[in-house]
Amino acid sequence: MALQPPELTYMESESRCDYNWTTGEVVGTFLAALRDHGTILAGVCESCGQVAVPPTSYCESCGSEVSELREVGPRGVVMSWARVADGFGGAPAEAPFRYVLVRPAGADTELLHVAPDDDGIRIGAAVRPEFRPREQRGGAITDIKWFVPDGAESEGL
Amino acid sequence: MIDVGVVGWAQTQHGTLERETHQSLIYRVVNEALSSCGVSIHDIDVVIDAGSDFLDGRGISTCITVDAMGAHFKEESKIAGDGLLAAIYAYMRIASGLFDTALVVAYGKSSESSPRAQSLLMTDPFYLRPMGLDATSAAALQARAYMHHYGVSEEAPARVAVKNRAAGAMNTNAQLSSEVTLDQVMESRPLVSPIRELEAAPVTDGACAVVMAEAEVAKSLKVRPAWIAGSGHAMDAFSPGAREIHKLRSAALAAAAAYKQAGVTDPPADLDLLEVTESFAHQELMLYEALGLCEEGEGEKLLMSGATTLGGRVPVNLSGGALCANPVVATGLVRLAEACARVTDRGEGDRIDGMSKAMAHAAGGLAMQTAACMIVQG
Amino acid sequence: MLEAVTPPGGDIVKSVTGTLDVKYRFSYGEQYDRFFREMRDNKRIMGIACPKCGAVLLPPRPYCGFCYTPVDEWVELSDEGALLTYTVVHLPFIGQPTEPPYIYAFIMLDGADVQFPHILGEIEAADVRTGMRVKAVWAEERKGTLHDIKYFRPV
Amino acid sequence: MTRPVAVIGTGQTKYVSRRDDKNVPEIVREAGLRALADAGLKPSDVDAVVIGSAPEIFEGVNYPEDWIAPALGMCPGPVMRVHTGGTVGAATGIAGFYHVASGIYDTVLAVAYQKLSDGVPQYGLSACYDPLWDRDFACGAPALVGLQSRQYLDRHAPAVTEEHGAMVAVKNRRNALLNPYAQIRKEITVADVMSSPPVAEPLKLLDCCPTSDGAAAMVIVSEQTARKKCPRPAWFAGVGTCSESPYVPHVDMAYPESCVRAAQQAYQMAWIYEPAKELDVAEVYEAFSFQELIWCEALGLCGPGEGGKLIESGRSELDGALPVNTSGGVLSSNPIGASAMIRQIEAAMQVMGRAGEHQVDGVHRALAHSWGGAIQFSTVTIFSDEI
Repeated sequence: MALQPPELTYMESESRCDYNWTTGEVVGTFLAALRDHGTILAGVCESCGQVAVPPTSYCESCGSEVSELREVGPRGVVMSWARVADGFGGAPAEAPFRYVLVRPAGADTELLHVAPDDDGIRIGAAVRPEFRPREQRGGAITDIKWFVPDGAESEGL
Repeated sequence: MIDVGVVGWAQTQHGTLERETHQSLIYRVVNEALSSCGVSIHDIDVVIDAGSDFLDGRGISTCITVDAMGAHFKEESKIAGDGLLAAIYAYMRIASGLFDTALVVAYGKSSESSPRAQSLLMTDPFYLRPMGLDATSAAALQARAYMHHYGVSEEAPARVAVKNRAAGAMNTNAQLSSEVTLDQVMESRPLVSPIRELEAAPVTDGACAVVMAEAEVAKSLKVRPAWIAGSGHAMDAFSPGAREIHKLRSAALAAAAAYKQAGVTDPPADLDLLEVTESFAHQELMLYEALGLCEEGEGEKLLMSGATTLGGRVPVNLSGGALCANPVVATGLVRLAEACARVTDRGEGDRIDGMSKAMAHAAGGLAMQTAACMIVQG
Repeated sequence: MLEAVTPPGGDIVKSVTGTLDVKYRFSYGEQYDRFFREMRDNKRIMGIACPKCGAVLLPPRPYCGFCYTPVDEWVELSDEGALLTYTVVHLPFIGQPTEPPYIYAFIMLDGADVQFPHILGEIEAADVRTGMRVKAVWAEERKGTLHDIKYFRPV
Repeated sequence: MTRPVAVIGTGQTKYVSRRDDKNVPEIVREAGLRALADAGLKPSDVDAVVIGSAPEIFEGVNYPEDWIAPALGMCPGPVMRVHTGGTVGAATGIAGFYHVASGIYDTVLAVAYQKLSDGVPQYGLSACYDPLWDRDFACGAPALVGLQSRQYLDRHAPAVTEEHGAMVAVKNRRNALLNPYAQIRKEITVADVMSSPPVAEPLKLLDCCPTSDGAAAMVIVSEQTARKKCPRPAWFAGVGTCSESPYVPHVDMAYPESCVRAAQQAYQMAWIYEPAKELDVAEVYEAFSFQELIWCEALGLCGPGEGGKLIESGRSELDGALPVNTSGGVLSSNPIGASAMIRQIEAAMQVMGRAGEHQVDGVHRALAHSWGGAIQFSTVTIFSDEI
């Protein structure tokens, strides 16, 4: 018997799975500080002294323990940015927006976050975090809504 | 150490291959690689493959591709990441003295899911995933930092695209086989600026296979082997903000290890060709610097000098590179196959004299967190 | 122990939740296309014969996994066969199209040399025996998947 | 021949159903640093890292090595991840062996892990099946091994019975009482197993492994470093892996050929002719109780169909002639990606004399086995106290 068209080309399928990731003490404390105090904590490496934000319990630079969390920022400097023009499902901001790498004052590394699509967001620009209202915070990196231009220019970049 | 030769290789036509399954793609490319060197699958001692479960949409994807690779009743192992890493592991296997021959297989069908979803899966659950950061955005942050740090002109990445697309136009396997002009690249749609559409690799389906053999076996075959002179691989910090994102520390380290093994002391003089993984055009400039072809910050100058173009002092990506075909997972192994074809003069394209030593490079992770390199000589 | 300059007021965030959702469109390819259209349109199960070892293979591939030889000779298989092995599944899990308990089985169809995976119906778990004869019960509405067979029933 | 390679240190985390104090990289770090401490080394002594884990869907992070390896203090440095399904822990140790055997590296840290509680394990396992073929009927690993166990039991009845599987579960849970890292440490009886609820018949709940969070690590070094750092290293004497396709004629789940071939290869390399006599302990990957009997047969530790007799005889008990799964086995702890390395670790510790309360006297040669995929990947590793 003749086979009917159409040909079978693609089988549609979906992988969908829920997760509940353990954060660990350092990540968990960092997220709680965002939520409860609106402060940004960095991890201090007990060996090389690198101040890393956001913190991990181990130093990504030398592999030693991070035994101290220290408040940094909230103001920081834009070290790089990228502009997203089109819709970008999964991002915490509506396009157009900018991704930024922000180095908060007192930190040696940069935090990845989003910023408005504002020409004030450029390399070397001073920015500050805008936190979501206390009741909207859930203990997540997105408790910072985004970084906005802080007016004053930074120097030395 | 035991000498190992790359004796056979093949790659598929790259593109959107909607009638190909993983199995049919793998079976074809393995057969072609075997026949390129006259080796039977039954003479292969070990198969090392590279794949990505998430890309394939199946856990332990090898469960149903192991037969396509000819690995039934064989030693077989899988590396997560680029096929060039699998090649390095296969090289270790033969160098151990316990195997005479190895088959390396890498494949990817990016058209079966969304590249954005795939690269979003590479983020950690706490800091990057809630930000929705994908590979293009991470590369855009890297591009901006690099260009700003060294005063690289806006046209420089576009010129890399022009160069590689011109080379790709001569590569029959390439997915994008038309030349583009500087204006076309500059006016192409911004993806995540500063990266434009024509400065980013296409979404590609494709596969690559490579056959390796220990020296005595390699010499007994009726083909000219490309001898492995050195290899290296390295990983940098995960957090983009914890790296010096305007530099490629992992690529520099991977290359340094390979150079040391191969006795390369002056890369631009000692190497005749490089095939690198530039998923985004600016990355080729960064790689010039990290791989020691020029001083830090002088990638654009090297490009403008014409040194990395066909006929230049140290051509890079005569195949057209990842910008002309990017079968993720296989992209780096394709670089190796291209390098081998050049140094043995067994390629399909025009003969280029004086190609005796070449390096293949593969990249992985967001904003090139990881790198692998292998040097081959004719 | 960790020293924080500003200890959080509340408990630390112990875990973060999220959902992974990736959509795929898997290529059927030449072999699955033919195989599933035969099931859908003709209620036929097809195998492919290896010209070298003579085995009739499932699922259809362009090669024999044993001989590594190209294969292209389609062979119609019976929709009846013998039960190779089986298990009564009680464990529920996400995405299961059949509610447990059900009987998952490997069936050696007459004419095939490789097992066919499916479920059994019209039989109590206690009555199932390895080696027993079973036959496909075809679905009325067929779409080109293994569900075009509802289940296998005892002969 | 290849140059001698040895394990000189091992590290494990306590296996639990949910580690809620540490995230994935932190668990891997815990095991890695313990292994280095056991070997008397620092992270900076490591030349390369090999990581192993099973399907990424378990934790929902692709290329997880990129996220995890920095926690081992190795970045920037060479990192490679092996991914072979259930065998991956062992394949990771074996990859570490080849890193050193190749002459390219001297000191390698091999780490394998899984944090199953972060995701949904049975969903992850079911996603291993071909979406165009059998995925809709699958039920993770239990259904697959249910088919295997039924085939095995039916072939050898009445010489092998469901009670023999229960006896394996009882033995291994008893051994686990002596292993501080084991997750399930509870004495059970054959009656408990037989009356536990069915999961995928003939498998009952107590015939099945748990799901665990945990990581395991080994330090693998050259002869020169081994002699300098360790009084009694566990030398890699034999290594074999074999893969097979589930879609070829004559697949035999009750006597898997890939296991037979992997064992032959390892025995040949280790100059072992009569494994049942020449081996002192064996750790086999019994995710489900009947599998211990199936693997013992395929590994040649007893004859085909003699698995029932083996467990009845007491030979495989901790004080028997050839103790099997002295650690308590996979039945007592199962962080999937690490499970196969835990077998290697137990075998290596037995040879090194560092197995603590579950140490068997006078171990010279120990075997570690693993399986993966649709019962189609096998590895066998043999450690010896001499080169």
